[in-house]
Formats: sequence, C-alpha cells, structure tokens
Amino acid sequence: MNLHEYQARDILRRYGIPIPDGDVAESPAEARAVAQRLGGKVVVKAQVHAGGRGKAGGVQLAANADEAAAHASRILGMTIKGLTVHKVLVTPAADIASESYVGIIVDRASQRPVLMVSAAGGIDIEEVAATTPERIHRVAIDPRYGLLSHQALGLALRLYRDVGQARGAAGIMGNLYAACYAVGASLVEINPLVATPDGKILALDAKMVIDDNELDRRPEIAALRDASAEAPSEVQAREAGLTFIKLDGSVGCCVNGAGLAMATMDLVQYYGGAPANFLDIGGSSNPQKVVAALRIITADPHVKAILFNIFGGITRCDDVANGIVQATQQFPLHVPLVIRLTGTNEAEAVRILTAAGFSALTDMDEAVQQAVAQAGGAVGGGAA
Amino acid sequence: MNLHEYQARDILRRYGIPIPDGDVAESPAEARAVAQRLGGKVVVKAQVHAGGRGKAGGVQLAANADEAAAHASRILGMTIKGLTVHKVLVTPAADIASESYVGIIVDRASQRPVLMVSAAGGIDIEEVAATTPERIHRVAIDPRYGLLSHQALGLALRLYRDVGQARGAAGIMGNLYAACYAVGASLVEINPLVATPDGKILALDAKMVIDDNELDRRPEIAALRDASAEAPSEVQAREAGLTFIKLDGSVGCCVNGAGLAMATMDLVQYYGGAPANFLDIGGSSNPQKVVAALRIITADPHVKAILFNIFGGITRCDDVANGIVQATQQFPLHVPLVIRLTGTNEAEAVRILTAAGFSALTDMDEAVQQAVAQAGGAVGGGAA
Amino acid sequence: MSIFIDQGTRLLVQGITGRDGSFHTRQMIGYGTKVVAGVTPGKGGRLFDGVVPVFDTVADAVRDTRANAAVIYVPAAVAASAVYEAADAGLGLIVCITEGIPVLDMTKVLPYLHERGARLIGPNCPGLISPAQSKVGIIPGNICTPGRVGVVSRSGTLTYEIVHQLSTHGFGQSTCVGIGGDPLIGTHFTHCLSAFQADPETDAVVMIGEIGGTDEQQAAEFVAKGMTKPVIGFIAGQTAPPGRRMGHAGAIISGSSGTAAEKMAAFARAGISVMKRPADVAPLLRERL
Amino acid sequence: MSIFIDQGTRLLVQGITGRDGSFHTRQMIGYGTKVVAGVTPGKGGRLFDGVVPVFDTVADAVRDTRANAAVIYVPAAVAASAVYEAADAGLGLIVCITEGIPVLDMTKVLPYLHERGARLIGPNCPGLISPAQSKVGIIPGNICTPGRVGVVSRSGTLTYEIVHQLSTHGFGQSTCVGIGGDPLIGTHFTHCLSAFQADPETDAVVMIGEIGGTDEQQAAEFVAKGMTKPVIGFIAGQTAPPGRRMGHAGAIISGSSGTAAEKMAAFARAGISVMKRPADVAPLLRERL
Repeated sequence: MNLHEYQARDILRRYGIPIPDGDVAESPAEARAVAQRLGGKVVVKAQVHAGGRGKAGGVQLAANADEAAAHASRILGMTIKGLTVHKVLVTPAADIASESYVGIIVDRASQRPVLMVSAAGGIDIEEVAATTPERIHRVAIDPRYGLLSHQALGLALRLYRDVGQARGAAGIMGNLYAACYAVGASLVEINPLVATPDGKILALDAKMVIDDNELDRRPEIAALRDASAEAPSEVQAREAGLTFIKLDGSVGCCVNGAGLAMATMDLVQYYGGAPANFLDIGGSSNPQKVVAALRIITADPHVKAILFNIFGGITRCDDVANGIVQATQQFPLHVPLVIRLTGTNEAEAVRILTAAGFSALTDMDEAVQQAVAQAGGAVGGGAA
Repeated sequence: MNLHEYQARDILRRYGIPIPDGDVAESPAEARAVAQRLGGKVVVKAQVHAGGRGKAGGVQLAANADEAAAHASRILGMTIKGLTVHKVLVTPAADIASESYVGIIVDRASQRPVLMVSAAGGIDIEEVAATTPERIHRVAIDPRYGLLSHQALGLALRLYRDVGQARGAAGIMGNLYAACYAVGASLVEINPLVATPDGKILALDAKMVIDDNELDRRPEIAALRDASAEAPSEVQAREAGLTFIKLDGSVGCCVNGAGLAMATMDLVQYYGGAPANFLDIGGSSNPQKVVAALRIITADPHVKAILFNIFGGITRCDDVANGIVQATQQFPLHVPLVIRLTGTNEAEAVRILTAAGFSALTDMDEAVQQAVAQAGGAVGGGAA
Repeated sequence: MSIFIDQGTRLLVQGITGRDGSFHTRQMIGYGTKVVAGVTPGKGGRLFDGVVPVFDTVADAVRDTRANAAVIYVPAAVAASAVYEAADAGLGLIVCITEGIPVLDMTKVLPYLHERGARLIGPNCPGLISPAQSKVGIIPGNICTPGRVGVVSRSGTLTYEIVHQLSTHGFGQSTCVGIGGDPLIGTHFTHCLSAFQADPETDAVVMIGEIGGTDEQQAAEFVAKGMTKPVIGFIAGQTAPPGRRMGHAGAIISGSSGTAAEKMAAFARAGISVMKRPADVAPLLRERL
Repeated sequence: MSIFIDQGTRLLVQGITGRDGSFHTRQMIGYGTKVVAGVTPGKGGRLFDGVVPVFDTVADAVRDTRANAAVIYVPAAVAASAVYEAADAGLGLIVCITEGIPVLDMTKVLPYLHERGARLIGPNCPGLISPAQSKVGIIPGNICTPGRVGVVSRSGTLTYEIVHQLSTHGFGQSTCVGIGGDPLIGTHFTHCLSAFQADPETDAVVMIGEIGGTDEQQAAEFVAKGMTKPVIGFIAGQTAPPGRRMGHAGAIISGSSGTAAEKMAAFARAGISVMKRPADVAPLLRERL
C-alpha cells in the first residue's frame, strides 16, 4: 500500500526525523490558510500515488498565500498518470545547500533490508543507479542487530564531510530504519535529504510503501489507505478479496492463482489476443468472489469476451461454477463466456454449468483460443 | 539501582502488563484517600529497598480506609534492615486463584537474559530454586531475536492449563522482556503473577533493578532514584563518583580499583583487623575524590585508623597525595593515617606527602599491618 | 528416490485442527504421507481423526513421535512464530503453506533457520510431493504420477497445470516442489536444482519461474555451471506491464532484470529449453531426453 | 612467545584523539607496541603525534594499514558501537578498556563477535601485555618483565600488585591478561588458560579471580581436566558481605557458588595452589616450578 507524502512525513516525524512544517489541503482556500500560517514562500505539491508529478506540473513554488491558492486550484483535480489529485501538501520553501538520497528497501538477493544513500539526491535515483552506480553507497542491515551506528555513520560520511552533519544524517538513518520495522514498510525513501545553508539536516520529501501483509496487525496504518487515490475497479476488487489490475485488451480473464493468471494472459497474447486485465480470485473459491469478479470485468466496456481458467486444487470448481450461475442471475454479461475448469470437483462443476446452459472446456489452450476468437480474433502479431 | 515496587508497577503498566489499580502514599491521610478512592479491602505495602518486608510487618491487609490509614501510620517510619520506610503503596486486595513467579535476569553463564517461571509463586523464589529446582522452568532468550512467542507460550503452559490464561501469561512475558530492554533492567520479577477466580492474569507485585550503566542514557529512569531510601554515606559516595560500602570494622580503607580494594580488606582481616568499609576511588585520580573519600570515612565513629592503598596506573599517586593534603587542610582527621603508594608519579607523591608531614610506604603488607596495629591491634582470630 | 521428502518423512502438522490444516491432513494421510503428529496449543492430548496425536508444542511432539518434518497451515498472524517453533525443536524440513507473512518478519526468520541448518520451503507455497511416496502441502495428488522428472516452481496453480501436462503425456515426476512466490523464501531454485542434479532417480528438471527478482537468472547460472541434466524452463508474466503488481508480492519488476524477456534470455543462454506456453513442456522434454 | 599479542600485533586505536586514548597511545608506542592507525570520526586524514595516521572509520584504517587488532578507549556511550565496528572490519582481536557498557548491550555484542570469530578482551579491563613485545591497554609497562609466567585476572590494580610481586621476585611474564570484571565479557579464564597451556614459552599460570559468578569454578574444572602446567590462584573478596556490590558489577554473590570460600575450595580441588594474600605468589610459584 502506497502512502501519500504527507502521511509518510507524519510517520517519519513521529520517529524523530526532522521534517519542515506544512499541512495538507483539499481546497485552494485551505491551501491559502496553510500558506498564511507558514508565512513566506511555500511549495504546493500534489499528493498522488504516481511518480513524475513534478514533470506533470504537480509541484509549484508560490511566493505568497494567494499564489499558493492559485497553484492549489490548478493542481487539485489535475490527472497524473490516470489518477486524480484530491490533496496538496503546502510546505515552506527550504533554503538548500545540498541534496542527498536515503532509502531502505528489502533486498531479495541478500534477504535483508538494504540502506542506500547517494550524494546525488533530489533527482530520480533509479537514473543514478543506472548511469552512475558508483554514486550509490549501500549496506545490508542484519535485522538481528538492527542498523549499527558505525554502519550509519560510515554511509553518512559519504554524504557530509562535516562530522556533525554526518552524525545528524546517521541519526536520521537510524530513525528511518526503526520506522521501517515499526510500520511495516517495504520501502522508505527520503529524497531529497537536504543540508540547509546553516548546516541543519532535514527530510524534504518522503515516500513510503507498506507491505500489504502488515496491514492486518497494524490497523492504524491500514486506516491511512486513501481509496480516492486509487482506480475504483481496483478498490472494488480489493474489497472483494481479489487481485485485479486493469489492462488495455479485450479478453477479460478470471483465473485462480497469480502464476496461472499471468500464464493465461501470456497465452491470450500468444494466440493473438490481448488481455483486458489480470484477475486472481485467490485460493479459496467463495462463489461471491466469482460474482464480484464478473461484476468488475463486465464493467469494462472494452471487454469483448470473458475467459475463466480454473485449475482446482484448494479452489473447488463447483464453487466457481455456482458463482458464474449466480452472477448471470444478478446482471447480464453482454459478452460471450469461455469456461475452462479442471481439478477438484470438476464433474460437479460441469453438471452445474450445463444445467445453466453453459458449456465447459478442460484444455487451457483450447479455451484461450476460443476466447480470443470470440473477442474478435487476433489483434495482429500473434504466434498461432 | 533498585526501583520501588510502585515505580516498577508504573513501568510494567506502561508496557502493557495488567496491574491492579493503586497509588503511593507518604502519610496516613494520603493512604486513607487512596483507600477511599479504591473502595473495599486494600493492602498497604512498605516501599523499601529490602527483602523480607512482609515478615517485618511491612505489608498489611486493611478492611477499610480507616484501617489503611492506621496501618500506614504504623508502617511509615518503620525501619526494615536498617532502611527507613518513607512511602507505602495502597492497592486493592485481589481475589487470588493461583500464584506464579515470572522473572528475567541476565545470566552470566549463558550470556543471555533468562526467563524463569514457576507455578510456585508468591513465596521466596530462591527458596524454591534451592529446594525444588524442578519447579522452576527457564529459557535462555537469544536477544538477536527477542523472546519468541512459542518460547513464552511453552513456559506459560507450565503455569496454566487453560490456553487462554497461558496466552495471557505469555503476552505478559513478552511485555516484561520488552520492558527489560527498554528501561535497561538487569532484573525484573513479577511475584506473584496471579490468576483471579474469574480467570484474569494480573501482576500483583513487581521488582526491578536497573543496570547502573544504563542510567546515563536514560535520564527518565535515573530520575526515579530515591536517595531517601538509601544509606546517606552511600548516596554521598555515589555523588562524588566513589563506590562505597559501609562495614562494621575499625580500619577505614581507601583504595583504587575494586579488586585491589577487596584484596586490601582481605589482608586487613588476614592481619587480624576488621575493615570499616569498601571504598574504590576508581581509575581517575581527581584530588577532590580523595577529599570526598576522607570525608566519608572520617564520618564513621568506629574508624580508628585510615589505610590508603594506591597502585598507580591510570591513577596518579601525586593526585592522591594532593587530595590527602587538601583534605587535612579542610577538616581534622582525628585518627592515624597509613599511606601506601606505588606506581605512576610515586616519587612526586612522596615529596608532597613528606612536605606535609606524612610518611608513605611502598609495600602493601607492611602498610596493612601498620594500619591494623594503629587501629588497636588484632581483633582476634587473625592469621599473622 | 526423490528430493527433500520420501517414505521416511515423518510429518508433523502445525495447525492440524484448523480448517485448512484438518482438510489437508486428511488429504495427505489419504495420499500415504506418514503424518505422525499435530500441534495446536491447548489441544494437546487429543487424537486427530482418532489416529494422529495432537500436542501443545512442537517440542513435545518431536520428543514423543520423532517427527522429522513440519508443515504449517496456521493463520498468517502466527505463521512466522510457527516456523521459529519448528526450527527451535530441531526439525530439518519446514514447509510453510501460509500466505501473508510480512516480509520484514522473514528477514529475521531466515537467519534463524540458517543458524540451525533447517530447510524452509515457502512461505506462501503449495508444498511438495514425491509421487507415490509422500505429499507435504496442498498439491493435488491425483494430477501427479511417479517418474523421473523433477519440477520446481514459484507458482501454485500454474505448477498444477504443468504437472498435469507432464502426467498426461507420460512424464512421471520424482518430486514437485513449489518454492513460493514471496520476495523472501527459504528454498530457492538453485537449492532444488542442486538436489535434483544429485538425485539418481531424476533425469530432467522443469523449472517454472515468473517476473520479479533475479532468482531465475541465478538458477540459469547454476545450470550453466553445475548441471548435466536437461532443464526445461517457463516464465509467467510476459504480458505483465512494468511496475505493476501481479498478485505475488514477488512479481514487482525491479529494473529490466526482473522482466520475463530478460529471464527467458538468461535461460536460453544457459542451455535451458524455454517453453512459450505450458503445453510446450512435453514436446521439449521429449527433445531433451 | 606469548598469547594473543606479540611483535606481529599491528594495533589500531579507537578513540585515539580522546584524553585517555591519546595518553595511552603514547604509552603503548613508548613501550614498543606497533600502533599503525587511529580512528576518530571526523578526524580522518590527520596524523596523531605526527606519526600515526588517523581515519574516520575502522574499515578505512584496516584497508590502508593492515591493522590486526584494536584497542578501544572511547566513552561508554559509544563503546559497544566501537566493538561492532572493529568486528565488522574483520579484526580478530578487540580489547575494550572502556568501563560502563550496559550488560544488555553486551548480550548482543557477544554473539556478533562469535559469528565473526573475533576475540574480545574486556570490556572494563586493563588490557594485556606481552613484556618486551607488545602492550595493548593500560597495564603499566614498568612493572612487567619478560619471562615464562602467564597471568590472567578479572581485576585491574590487583593484577598490577601481583605482577609487581612476580617481577620483584624474579618471575618474568609471558603475557598478562586482564579479562575485566563485568558480568558479560568476551574472554574468560578458560580461554586464557587454554592459550597458556598451548604456549611453549609459558611454564606456569597465575590466575586472579574474585567473588561473583562461576568463572573461577569453570576454570578450576578446566585446570583439573586439561592443564599440565602449574596454576597458582587468588580470590579477592573473602571479607565481602554477601549480597552487596563491591564496585564490579560482577561481584554480586549469587547463591553460595559466588563466594570466595567456594571458589578457593574449587581451586584447591583442582590442584591449583591457592594464595592467601598477594605476597604469597612468589613462594607458591617457587614451590611448583
């Protein structure tokens, strides 16, 4: 789960990281009020779960409160990478002597959280990693001992020659690590970490991604979810216990298991079609989930055919069949349905579907080919 | 540093351990007020850094607020093992179905904190350890991982058959461990941990010893020190940076280093004398510390002679000599002084002492023998 | 023969009285797995289905039954704790089916296992099966047939699909291992490949990867350097858009190294036959055997 | 020869620019110790006393100077961190003079060292000296003479007293080790006894213990089982009242096992000659050699 910058700032501040003042605003009037309270120049920043908001015009400097309101009025409602901006953060414009990057991410290769820093902060760190990897310094943290002071100071001395500033930055790294485990973050970044002309070290921007698996045990963090900042179909899917990602094709896919779901999409493309979505109904096979899945898929006007691909293990094929039948009783599908089911309770599922007027296949390739054909055939460039 | 029960209770409550209500009182009137607020039967408990307060009459059950005030009036001012009671804790008298013991101590042998539990709680746990060691169950905690849930639950199931109660107790153990590291305790005990007739698990009494080395970095814990509950001479010594323990003999000892101080006391006894104290002036040799040491030693009317035994390493003999001279300028000693000095800056020290009219020895045995003689000779049973 | 489990596997089920645990324990017993003990705190002393003794703790169960492997079906909130308990009791093989263990918990669980020399399979995996010998986890027994092809996969149902293809086309399996789709897992492709290479009754290996991470590239390196047996590979997620999650937390594309194209190229360079679709597995195996 | 340090010891001083660090660095250099580097964060690039290069980090220092041992003089608040840093940089011998490290910190420091195979001496110890070869710590060099008696002690100034007795009576020392008086320390009597037993240039060992803990009893057991060289022992604290602290956190009597009487009895049972007072050391040694 992505947090907004203003939420990440609040968390980091709570863990002792120095962060400039500021507040979130949902209207130009609120933005003006925050700017007035802060006084002086402010920055108005779009709060949206998408990178590149600066390039999209979502970050603006304002000389006074009126300008802040004007910027807010332009930024609020703006669409960045398909997501609408509903909130802006208004903060004082800081004087900056230098900009660094500090981030912690769990690294699959070392199986540890890795602390990364670079004196080349303030810009796209992936760009730095790709072009000048020697400018990124890192240390794998042994979580049995936590981030050790000398590790933090060793990295901080790569950012600041002044040992006082380095100790300040090392302290921030220690707090960042503590925050990471305390809130269950799979990624935390401060970019930029700035030194002000008078030598203070401050976190000017913060990014935090929470591991979804942490949310059950951290209700206070789960409560930070901002559904208005996500695509409505994905919110709907999550609430139904489904994993759904909208794509651009015409073959709606409903599959059990992420790997099989990806392989199904790949096979749709292999046979010349284009998947309209990724949708994993998960291990359990509550018929209501199937109904919810069909409701989400059919809401997409680009879908021309729907493909079910179920390999029953924990998932019971009869549950899926019942879900399909219930859905068609509740709302019209408008598009053809190709159903492939095999495994646990397959015979019962076929009986249920046949009774309701559907036919069912057992071969995956055959089902995908039929679905592609029903969706209007190959879109060009297919393999078969 | 020992904490009072009421202080330990506050800390454990802050770490989520269920503890009955109650409050500390410094007068019978305050005790009456607390008892009134609590209602019903209460227990009035002396807050003193000494074991065996129950046997000494320092714990009393009161049927109502008036009785509580009466008990408080008897307990306040009482002397238990040489320490005066200045505070009582008033708590509700709990209904008890069973009493257990839970404690965490850092174990030198395993070099780890060890969690110990026994279903034989409520009584002297050292007695249980000595007579029925099989009734104590323990697990060494790997601090790299902390107390693991299954370890706590495994021990808790030794205390409670009911899994709900066991989970409650396991949760308390987890919180106790967290509190231990959070406040820097070298010992924490809940004795008794009780199950109430309705199945709740509560900590009825709490004992906590803080590692003195933790106090510098934990000012909020250091602030809990109750100097009124300690012997005045030891408070005075601690404030001067000395380690001092009052004993019953007549030879006042002033030594640098704990090991040499103990060996000096042993040698006093070997030559038939009796040490009046343990006093370690520590590694550094600020003359002011020597002045403070002499002030404390001479305050003891039983001291008949004072023995200095200094082996200069980090400690500079000339600093010690200067301290002795300064002290004699500030207050009279009234008793003979035997000085043994060797090592760093020994010659300079001898010069200073000689100029001030003192003589100095270099042999430890000779100095101890002289001091014993000056204090009035062997007290009987000596070796030499 | 087989890898990791065989007829000598004496299995302990953590969470045996739960909904999933009881269902799959019956499936495993039905398949012939020697389930010697179950653990559910507070239910010690009972018998599951009248045959399997239930204990309060894993330590008690191991002491009384000489169990040598554990499978975990407990809820996500207590799954990491269950892994610690199994490792602490000295079990050498721990299979964690449970999905949803926070990745930061795994950063501590893995060194704990490593210190004790215990092998964890999973978490968030379907477990493993050595057909006709032992089944530990949830892979449907009826799709497997005994034979000489090893299968290792990051996926669940996609594995079933490919095993189904193998069985249908006459290729029995020595062992099928689902290593799980989480970012941090206990057993990687390389461990399984190494075990299959050493197993005299495995002739070839089918490896099923997906987008995200670099496990497949490391596996390819291992195959190029250390394997003499033929390997057939598949990567799911060729159509996944970059930077989006595809259900598995593991399927986050990190730079170009996590893409399907990069992984398939690494496979090809290492001499691994690359499937374009699940149905390719049997024809490719036929070519290589 | 000697144990732990000799002429090949290339010493790095953590806290070299501090008050204690600079004083004792000069003492060590004066004694002939090869001090190759110092570390004080923020002072990297300077030269201490015009000769010893100072670095910001231990890792930098080790890389540039091939230091193989560290001695720590930093304040208590950062001493545990200094030990971690030295171990992380791969140093095999770390001598921590600093007093006042919280015992709970040590519960984590010790396994960290153990994982890396590093030997810690101390904390809260005077260090060690191999007379005429190398001195690491604060033991006054002038009281020591080269020779064939090993000394190991939990105490500081009491050690000096006994070493002084040895030197005065013609018994030179191979190595004198102060292991420190804290409850949790890195190197115990047994480690030193084992090293002295293996050192061809040590003929006898003097062991100086005190009340508290059971280290002396373990040492006695080790002597009884594994030592052929004569051992002379002393226990400080015979007059200490039970249950009171005597300055060293270690000197808390825990049950009867920590008393001086119990320890002296254990020594006697193990064939260790027991001194009644420091001045007994030379006569007893003369008896045994």
